[in-house]
Amino acid sequence: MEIILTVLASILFSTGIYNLLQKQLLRIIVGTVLISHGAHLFLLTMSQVKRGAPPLLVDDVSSYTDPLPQALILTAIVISFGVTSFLLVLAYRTYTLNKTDNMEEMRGSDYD
Amino acid sequence: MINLIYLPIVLPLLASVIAALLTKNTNITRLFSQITSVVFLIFVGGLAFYIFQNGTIVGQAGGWAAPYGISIVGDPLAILLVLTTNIIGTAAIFYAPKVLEEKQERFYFYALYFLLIAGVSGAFMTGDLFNLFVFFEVLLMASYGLIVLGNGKAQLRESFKYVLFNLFSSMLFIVSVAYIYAITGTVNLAHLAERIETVEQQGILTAVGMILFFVFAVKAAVFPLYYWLPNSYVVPNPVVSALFGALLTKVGIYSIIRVYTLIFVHETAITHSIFIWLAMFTMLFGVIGALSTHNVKLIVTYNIIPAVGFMLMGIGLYTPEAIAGSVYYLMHDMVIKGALFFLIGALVIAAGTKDLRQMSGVIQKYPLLGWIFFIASLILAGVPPFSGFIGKILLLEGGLRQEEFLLVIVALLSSLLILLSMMRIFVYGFWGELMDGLSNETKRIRQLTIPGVVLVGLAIFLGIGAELVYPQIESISNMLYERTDYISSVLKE
Amino acid sequence: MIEIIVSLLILIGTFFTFSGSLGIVRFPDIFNRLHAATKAATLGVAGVLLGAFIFLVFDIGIISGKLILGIFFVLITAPISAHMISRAAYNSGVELTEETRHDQLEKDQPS
Amino acid sequence: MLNEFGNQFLDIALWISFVGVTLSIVLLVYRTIKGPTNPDRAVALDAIGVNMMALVGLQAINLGTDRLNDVILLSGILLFIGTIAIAKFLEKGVIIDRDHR
Amino acid sequence: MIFAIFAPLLLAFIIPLLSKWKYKVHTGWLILPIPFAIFLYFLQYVGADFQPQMVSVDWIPSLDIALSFHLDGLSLLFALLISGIGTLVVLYSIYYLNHKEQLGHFYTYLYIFMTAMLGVVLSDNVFGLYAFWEFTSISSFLLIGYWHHRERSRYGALKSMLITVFGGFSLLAGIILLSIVTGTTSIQGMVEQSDTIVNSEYFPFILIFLLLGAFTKSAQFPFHIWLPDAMEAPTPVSAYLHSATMVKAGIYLMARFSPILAGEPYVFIALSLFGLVTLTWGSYMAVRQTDLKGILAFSTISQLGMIMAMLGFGTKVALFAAVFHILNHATFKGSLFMIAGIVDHETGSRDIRKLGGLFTFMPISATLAIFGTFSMAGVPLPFLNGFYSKEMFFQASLDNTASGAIAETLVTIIPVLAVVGSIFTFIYSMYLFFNTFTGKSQVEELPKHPHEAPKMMLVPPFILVLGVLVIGLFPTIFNESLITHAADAVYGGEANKEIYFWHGLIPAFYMSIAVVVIGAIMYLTKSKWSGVYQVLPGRLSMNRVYDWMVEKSETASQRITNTYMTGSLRQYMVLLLTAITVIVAGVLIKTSGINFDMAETASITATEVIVTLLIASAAIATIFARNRIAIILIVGVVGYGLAILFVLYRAPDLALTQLIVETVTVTLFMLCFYHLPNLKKDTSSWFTKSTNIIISVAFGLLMMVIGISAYNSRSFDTIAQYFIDNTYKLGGGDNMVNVILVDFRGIDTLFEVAVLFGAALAIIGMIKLRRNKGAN
Amino acid sequence: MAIQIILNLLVALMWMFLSESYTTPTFFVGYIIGIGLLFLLRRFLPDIFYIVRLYRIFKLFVFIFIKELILSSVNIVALAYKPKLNVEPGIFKLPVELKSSWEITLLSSLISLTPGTLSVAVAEDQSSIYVHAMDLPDIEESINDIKATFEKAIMEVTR
Ligand code: NA
Ligand code: NA
Repeated sequence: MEIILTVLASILFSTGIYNLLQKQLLRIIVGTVLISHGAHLFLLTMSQVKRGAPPLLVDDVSSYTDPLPQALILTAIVISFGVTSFLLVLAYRTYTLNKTDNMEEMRGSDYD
Repeated sequence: MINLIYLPIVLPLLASVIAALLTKNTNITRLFSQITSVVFLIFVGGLAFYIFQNGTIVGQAGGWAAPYGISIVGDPLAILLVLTTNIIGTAAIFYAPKVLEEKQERFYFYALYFLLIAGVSGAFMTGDLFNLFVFFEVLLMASYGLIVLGNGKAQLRESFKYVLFNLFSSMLFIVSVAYIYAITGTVNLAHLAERIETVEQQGILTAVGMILFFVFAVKAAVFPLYYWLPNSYVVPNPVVSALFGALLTKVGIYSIIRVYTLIFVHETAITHSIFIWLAMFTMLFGVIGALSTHNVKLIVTYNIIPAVGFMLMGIGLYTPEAIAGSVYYLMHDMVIKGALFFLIGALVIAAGTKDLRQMSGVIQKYPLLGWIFFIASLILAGVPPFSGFIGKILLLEGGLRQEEFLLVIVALLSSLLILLSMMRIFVYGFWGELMDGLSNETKRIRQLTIPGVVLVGLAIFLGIGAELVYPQIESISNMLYERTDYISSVLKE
Repeated sequence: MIEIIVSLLILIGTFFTFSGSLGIVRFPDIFNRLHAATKAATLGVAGVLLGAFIFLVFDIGIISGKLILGIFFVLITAPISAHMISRAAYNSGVELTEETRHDQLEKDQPS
Repeated sequence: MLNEFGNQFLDIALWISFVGVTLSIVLLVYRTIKGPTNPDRAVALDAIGVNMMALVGLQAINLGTDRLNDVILLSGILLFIGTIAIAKFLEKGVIIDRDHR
Repeated sequence: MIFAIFAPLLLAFIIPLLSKWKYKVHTGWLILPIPFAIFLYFLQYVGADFQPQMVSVDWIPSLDIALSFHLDGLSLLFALLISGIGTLVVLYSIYYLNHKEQLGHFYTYLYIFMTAMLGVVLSDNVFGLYAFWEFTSISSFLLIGYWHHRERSRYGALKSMLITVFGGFSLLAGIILLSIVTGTTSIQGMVEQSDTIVNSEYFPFILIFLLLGAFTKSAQFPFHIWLPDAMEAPTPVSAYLHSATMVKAGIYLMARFSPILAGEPYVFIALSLFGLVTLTWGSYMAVRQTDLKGILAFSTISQLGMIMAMLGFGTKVALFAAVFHILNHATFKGSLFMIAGIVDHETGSRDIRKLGGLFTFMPISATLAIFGTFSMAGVPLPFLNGFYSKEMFFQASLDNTASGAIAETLVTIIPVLAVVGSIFTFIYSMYLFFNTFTGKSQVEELPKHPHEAPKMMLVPPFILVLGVLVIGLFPTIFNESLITHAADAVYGGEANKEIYFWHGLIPAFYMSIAVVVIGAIMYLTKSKWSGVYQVLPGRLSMNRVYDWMVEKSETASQRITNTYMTGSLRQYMVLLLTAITVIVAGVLIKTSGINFDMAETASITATEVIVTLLIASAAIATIFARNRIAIILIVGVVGYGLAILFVLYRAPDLALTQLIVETVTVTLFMLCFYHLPNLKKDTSSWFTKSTNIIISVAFGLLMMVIGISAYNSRSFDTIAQYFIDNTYKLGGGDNMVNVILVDFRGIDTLFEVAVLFGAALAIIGMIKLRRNKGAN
Repeated sequence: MAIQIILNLLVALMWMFLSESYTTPTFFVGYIIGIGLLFLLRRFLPDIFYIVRLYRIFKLFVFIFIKELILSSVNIVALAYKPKLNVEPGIFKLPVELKSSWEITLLSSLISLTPGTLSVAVAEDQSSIYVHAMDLPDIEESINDIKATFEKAIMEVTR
């Protein structure tokens, strides 16, 4: 299963990068979101999935899924969320000031 | 004493929250920030002194022993950089009120500043790979907030690119952590070093290490990953540019130093020789960029890149003296880049333009600014007896000992071109007939010059007083090279 | 015994859920799809969750308030959601399927 | 005996249900991607959410844990909020009514 | 001694304070005693029984960098020149520079230079030497740019700095290599190990690096081009730096390392070749000049070439002659510069086409000039010191022996070049004197009416000319007390040589005579030759090369930078991704890191596969989406799908968080993108599209290969068991993930919240600042 | 109704306070005591006893709502598998007597859950609801159907 998940995470990366290479702000941000999903998935995948119960202590269970990557992903998800939120607002403001959502039209060599 | 080790990270965070709450009266926020940063500086200075005297302090957060909890490692290297950070930060805090609009100050410059300091200090001190990611995000988030401060058109445009690049490298960071955890089952740096040593960094680890290198290299602005840097450092407010120029790329370089002297040291023939090539190109292309523009701020910004090349050079050479050179250069470059950005900010305000072709004769009205800029340029180019010189000797010596003649020649050539790029500003901007439209705010310009003066003074001290500093750097580089001190300090039972 | 009840509940739930989705795919326009979504899917999930509730009660002896609350919540919110979407769809001028016979709303509020 | 049969039966039922719900989600994804209109996508997405709740319910039975109940409840709440938000957005273009509008 | 070296520097810092009184007393008077005192200080060492001295102060002992000063004959000679001529120059400048100018700056630079130059010639530590060396370049830069409102001054200043600092950096590499090879940073220590150095595999590098340093500083062809432009400096500066002292630093360096280098075939070839070419070229160019200072500048270049060549010959007589000529050149060239300055000062022009017949107006200056120019020309008269060293030069040029094709050819050419160069030297010397002071006067053409300079202004050139004469008349005194010691130091042993006016009818004498005769004929028939002087340089001019390089450095760097710094996010990303992919893949292959030996993997269930497929298809669908709401919702599908995976993989906490985050993210997406344009069809070219596809697929593949290999290369147990064992016991909770988050890794969580806090601040800031900015 | 619930809760809390035990069982005991007290005092209260109303709500929910839900679902499911959809969808206007907006919301929700109908919009004057039906052979019959079941039940609960 891990192999399939790795493939999935890679697909998320590929599609994310493809979107990232586009011109429109929305696609670019979608790209970053996909990439971050991919990254989180990698973290999950790399910790032997499905070995044992959820990492919640129960009396008669002795084998648990590795809880550490889950904690790490949790942190990463929240952080990605913060960054994505910021990026969204930034995209909006960038659009309103630059009057375009096309990154190729925002090459720019003026520095205000 | 051990618990004090958390304070350089936690206190700025606290200060950030307080500064965010104090938005009603900007004067109070300003005063609070100034006092706080001075207090931090004194505290960190004391802590650094203690660590230099008594050796590494390791805090195991929450009392959980490494590698299970997060270790905060106050080794001499980390505390040295934290100290430098606080010095530059304090200078920036006193510089800020003169260049920021009151609204920018009110809308969280100070809070974001303290957050940045917390992130930077945390990145320097953490002993945990994933925690390093978290601190990277903290400092990046603060930098995102700072870079958009002011909301200019070009500013937002470049900020967007800046955020994307960093976001991408952050994601790559997570993936590297995932890979590393898959192979080694741990994220503690010291534990990683220990475990990887036992398997002698087999092939896949080297590849993963390279990805991690690129993660840091994007932030450090190593060739060919620095494209985002020049424009995004030019657009923000001068004080923000100064903080970025002095601190941000350095965190990347620090991370490369840390990881590539502690963990991935078993395939140096492959990894470190790649670094040498990259270092060479970084120096060359950086300085070529600096020569390509008439925008004075951009010139200084581009000059960040060859400096990164120098530091990478030391890592690539991987000998104790070359590492010492990198560390010395790192510390020196933080100080001098801060100073240069402060001074360039003052110059731009004084001249009312960033275009070198439109300014001349500034020194006639602002001699202090001119001369300090002149000295700073010499320091940057590594002219003795200033701080850049010491790092440069060590690096060149390392390069020559390893018979990397091409590298040495490129390094020297880029030093020369750095000097050329800076002297063009001096010769065509400061010298010449007194220009029209030079600012009359002599008092403000003088105030803007002072932080630069202080930092340049420090850089001069780091050169002339090198004997007071160098033995520390030497012992740091030996510790880095030997690795055992770090590992045993963190993993002690 | 309990297992069999639970099994039946989840099988029925799954059946409804699946059918709802099939409806969403097959039905010709947004309103018809909404019928499928609001009814079959909602009932289906309620069935499955009820199964889970019963299973938890008898298998590990936990009466899960959250689960009950969840079931209620789905039931209560499904029609509201559907209403909101249909209103939005209509107001934003989504085309009705050609077979639509009457449209009194169109007559009353020509847009 | 009955117990054993029950357990086996439950296992099979779970398996069938997992597959069924998953297939159902696949159908919905098709609709989400295909559209053709945004309300269609919103419906499909909402239904995906509902199906997800079912899936989580199944997993809860599968693992015999009550820890997933939070997920179920929260899914329900978020789904509702999300759908309302999307619907309002589709209708007016803004999710949160601004004062000056 | 240390005080003597640093006194000017200390004073330099005080000068700005002193210059507050500048309107009452000329600043120069206040500071004049210092160089004189230094001169006297060094003068006390002069004598037949001089013994080398060593003083040392630690600077950075850890790096073996010290301020150690070694006073031997060579240093003493230079120290005397620096302080002696320095005194005269300061005196001269008092009359030359108007007290309304920024004298504080002028003297500050000059005194910094004085310390730097003393440091160069006295340092024993190579790094100390290097530090002072760079400071001579910097202070020279400042002095050349003293009148920085002039474009030419700025141009000249930058040029001199670039070229000399370039040489400085090269020198740095050389001395580092030297210190690596010898393990010492002391020059004396290195001299003791000259065999080690010469036999080291690094020797060619050392040589090249040192030569570059010396050649640039001493204006050797083709690095001489900065010197003529340095004439933009005030004339006292030219007299001091660009004739007597700084330009001799390169000579000094070669002389200093002569005990190591002399006699080495490559050294012989390089120094004599470059020296003679410089001599010839410089003197040839000097003839073409019309500016007095231009003539002197090229003259200096050619004289430096001559000294360099003699250092290259490396024979006893050559080295002696070199040292002797250093002294002689300083005297006559210094005086000539000062007189040129006087002429400029009193007539307002330095153009020999306008000047002429000034003898009647400025008799004293003219008289002084006679001695200077004739000494420079090497006219065989017993009271002109220039002749002595010139004849020794001829003698030395004949004495060379060498083996190897190049060296042998060189040996035969050397005397010819020596004579040719000297002929030109003779000619321009004549120009210099006769065109200025004799002939028809064109007073009406001049900006000022010429008259004799104030007496005190004539004192410095007078003293120097006196030096010319005294050395010429009493060479032995100077020889025994000073020159011999210097020559010893250069030779690295006893280099005793007697100085006589008359050696008999030796070849050198014939050469001198030939120079005078041919030179005189050529000067007298000058109009016929003028064409010749215009032929050579033309396009060849090294200046053009420099200008071309500086301009190219700008335009080429602009072009290079513009090719990749396009501001296009896509291009940056493409470059970045390509770099990462190529290098990492390379490393992966090189280290044979690919590992597809399947480790134990978890079982596969249909649901998981289907959910995976659905996430993948949704992800791929984002590429084809043509509608902004659609793409947002499809991203939502990916996110919710991930939440399902988290449930399936026993991560309830993750699923919860993912759900909340996904919902809020989708909402935010909607909020922010409502006002933005809808998605457009990708109209980019086929090439762009395929590049995008290749890069994204390649990067994904790389991630996948590494991921699978990493998974299969698991080498250790994870640290997870500790958390499982201790969650309840130590952490006091039963949800391991929660316990890890809030306890084991509490710092992560604290700063994760800090990131959100920062995001909130940034967002609020962005919105608030916009509102406050008003509605523009 | 709200005031009764609050009173009941207050009684429960008072009970917990008096018995100095803040556990769930104590709360339940207190709550039951509160119900008892409210029942005794019901004639002094402005509204009908709220337990009665709760019962009616329960009835509305369980018996009508669930029943209709199941029926409509079966209907839909049947349609979903039909190879060819031969339905006549349409939108009709349903006049309502209900006044308050939450009543209308409830009604429109219930309409959405009934077989074959789905509320699309509420008229601006809140006098009628526009309903989409999947198969609309006879508008009048549909209107009467809804009025007879849901509107009545809602009025029973609220009035
Ligand atoms: Na991130
Ligand atoms: Na996300």
